[in-house]
Amino acid sequence: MHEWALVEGVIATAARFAEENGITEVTEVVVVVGELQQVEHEVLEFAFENLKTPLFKNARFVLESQPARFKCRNCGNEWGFTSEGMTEDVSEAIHFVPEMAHVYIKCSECGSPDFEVAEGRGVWLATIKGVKGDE
Amino acid sequence: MHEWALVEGVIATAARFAEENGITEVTEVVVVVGELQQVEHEVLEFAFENLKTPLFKNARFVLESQPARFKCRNCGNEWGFTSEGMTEDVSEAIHFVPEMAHVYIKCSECGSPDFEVAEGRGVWLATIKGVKGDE
Amino acid sequence: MSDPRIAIIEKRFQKVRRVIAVSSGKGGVGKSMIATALALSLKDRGHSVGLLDLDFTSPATHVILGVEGLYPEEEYGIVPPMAHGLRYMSITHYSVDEPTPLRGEDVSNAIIELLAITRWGELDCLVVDMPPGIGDATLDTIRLIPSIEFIVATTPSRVAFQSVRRLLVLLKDLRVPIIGVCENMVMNPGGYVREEVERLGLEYLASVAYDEEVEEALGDPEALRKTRFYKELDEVSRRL
Amino acid sequence: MSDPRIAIIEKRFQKVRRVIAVSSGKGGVGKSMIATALALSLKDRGHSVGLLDLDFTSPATHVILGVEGLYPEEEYGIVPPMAHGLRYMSITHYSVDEPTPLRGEDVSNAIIELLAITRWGELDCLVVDMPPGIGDATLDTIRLIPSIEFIVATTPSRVAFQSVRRLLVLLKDLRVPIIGVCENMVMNPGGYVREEVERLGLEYLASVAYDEEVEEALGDPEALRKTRFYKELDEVSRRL
Ligand SMILES: Nc1ncnc2c1ncn2[C@@H]1O[C@H](COP(=O)(O)OP(=O)(O)O)[C@@H](O)[C@H]1O
Ligand SMILES: Nc1ncnc2c1ncn2[C@@H]1O[C@H](COP(=O)(O)OP(=O)(O)O)[C@@H](O)[C@H]1O
Ligand SMILES: [Mg+2]
Ligand SMILES: [Mg+2]
Ligand SMILES: [Mg+2]
Ligand SMILES: [Mg+2]
Ligand code: NI
Ligand code: NI
Ligand SMILES: [Zn+2]
Ligand SMILES: [Zn+2]
Repeated sequence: MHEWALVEGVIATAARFAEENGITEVTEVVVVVGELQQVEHEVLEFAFENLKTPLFKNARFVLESQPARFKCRNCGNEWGFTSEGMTEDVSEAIHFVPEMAHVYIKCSECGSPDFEVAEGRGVWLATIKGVKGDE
Repeated sequence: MHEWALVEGVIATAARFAEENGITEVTEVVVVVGELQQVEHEVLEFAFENLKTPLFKNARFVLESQPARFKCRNCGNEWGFTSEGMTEDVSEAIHFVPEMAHVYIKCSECGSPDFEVAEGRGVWLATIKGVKGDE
Repeated sequence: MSDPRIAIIEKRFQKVRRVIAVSSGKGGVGKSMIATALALSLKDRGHSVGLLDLDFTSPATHVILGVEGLYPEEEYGIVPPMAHGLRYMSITHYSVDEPTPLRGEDVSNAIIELLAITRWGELDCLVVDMPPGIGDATLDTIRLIPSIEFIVATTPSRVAFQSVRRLLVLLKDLRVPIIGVCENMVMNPGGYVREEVERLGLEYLASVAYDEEVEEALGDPEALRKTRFYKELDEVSRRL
Repeated sequence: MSDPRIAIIEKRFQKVRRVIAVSSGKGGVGKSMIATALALSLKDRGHSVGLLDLDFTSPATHVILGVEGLYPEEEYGIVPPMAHGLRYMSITHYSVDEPTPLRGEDVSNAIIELLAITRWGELDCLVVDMPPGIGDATLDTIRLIPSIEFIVATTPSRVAFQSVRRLLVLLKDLRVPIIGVCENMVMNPGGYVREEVERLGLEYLASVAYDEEVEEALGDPEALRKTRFYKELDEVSRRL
């Protein structure tokens, strides 16, 4: 349910963008959902339906998944995310604060926690489409 | 003259890359020189001529300037670098450690030192070209 | 296109009347002790108070409060658990006692995440325990938390105050409100810190004595309340 | 394509026999005092010694050494100036006493720059004064400085040792050599720190007493050499 908080952010950001660009009706909002944070797409969609303001009345809410990619700063190794073998506590910690990955995940080659989350960290507003007031 | 230290790095990095890729003769090294660090192109060239190993015997040493661009994290303002009005001490400090920019330069809009050096920080090895041993 | 978390942070602080960061250029000057004591004494005075520990690599407020196994509730965001009457948020809810090797970029990201998803509800005051120095955490709280105010802690040592002076100059340059400077662990009162602070045009809030009982009281707010340290901080909180 | 500075760092340390980082999970435990005293006493013992201050947001060694206006020479890189017989490198050569608001990324970049361009020459030992916590500076020195070893400082306080334990666990996990733990500012000897350190399989290097004279000796290495503090550190350096 902290997905609601993230969707509130998406709507606030999209609304601000719309206002700054004279968009009076949003037709599409594309959100990239990074795998690391393990958010539920259904919950995001449900939250969007419930939180949307009239500006988004006819907006399509598109979710695109992005796999998480880690790149080790120590040895250069790149690898992906799997929640296999993770306890529920750990998985939850990463769900709320994806940076907890550095506490619980180590480089699969050299064991270092000093890696970059190159892709797929969390929720990201990719594009919005809409109709301008004077169109 | 600390340009020599940077060129040592360029040569070591290019040599490592050549070795890893089976390159036995380097024909071109392109180095991007960020404006912020204010390094002398002539000194870089002179250092390259003096430090180059046989691997670089016939290599062209190409320097490309990149203007420095700052982007304020506080207000979003983007602006460029000018050493105008800077004392020699400050200019030297930034020459040696470009991060000193955050000590001596402020956002031209809001006065914040919390800006990103989006481009043009320092010396960067862009590309190398060469001939493979088996060619 | 953009980070959807930033735009929602302001709303999260809509019903938080004051945000007070306890900060210092220097480590080990008592930021966490002061932040915790201030939060508790504001609460004792009948205010609704939150405590946010932003020192991710050396969190201390959970040790001072003596809490363990707390966990936020997930409800349209996350709702911080209560600890001794405070709405209490700390990375240790998630990291427990594991090392948290975070680069600045990660610290920044984690702070933005916490500020975006934490629902403080209605608070008279949120006290923020800061990490030492002038890095990502300091720059982000200044940038992101609306109308944050600073209390800056120092010890009487010249080494400490040198760093603290740097922070004070920066906050002044940025026009961030500074409530004042709290000198802590004073053994011989009457040093030069008050003078230096007043020369900067800032308020010297208190000279808090070195108090042996503080160590004994770690983990036990009831014992902490009985110390001289707490009484001196209570006097500061009374004047806030 | 790539950062040309990384590849040259190893060469810069070719003639440096030992690199010892003085570190701690916690701020204000005496890292800078210990690093400076160790460097001076190794030098007094006839070794050639360097001192590198990597605590960019609260540098302290220049205050402890009492040096000002030093400037590195530019000569095929930069050559650190001498300070009281030590090859001495600090960001304050460039920032003087201005605030240095650096994010982690900047800290990392500045460390890489310094490591790449500084020519230490031949040294028996380089002592590195680290910032507190487990952030960019700690991760980069581990990653970039060949065969670096750690001395970890703590105070007797449980709040400090909690953070220090996290750092020790991390260093152990990463198989970084730990020379041992130095307990500092001890007022009542015989606490639990030695026990905890030995339980981790690590060496407890010394119990260094709280010494009022340290503050008086700031800025004056001659005075520092006469303190009990210095003598206790000298004993540690003798065994290195
Ligand atoms: N007034 C005081 N008297 C005695 N000890 C104190 C006092 N204030 C803080 N301490 C102790 O000093 C150490 C550092 O305090 P802490 O609050 O963790 O500092 P910081 O958050 O600035 O790193 C802790 O061991 C703490 O218990
Ligand atoms: N053994 C000691 N006795 C008394 N004061 C000390 C001792 N060690 C350090 N100090 C003082 O404690 C403070 C913190 O020391 P410092 O070396 O700056 O710590 P750090 O580098 O860990 O932040 C300084 O004011 C210093 O003078
Ligand atoms: Mg603290
Ligand atoms: Mg554990
Ligand atoms: Mg220090
Ligand atoms: Mg000045
Ligand atoms: Ni959730
Ligand atoms: Ni130069
Ligand atoms: Zn690795
Ligand atoms: Zn700005």
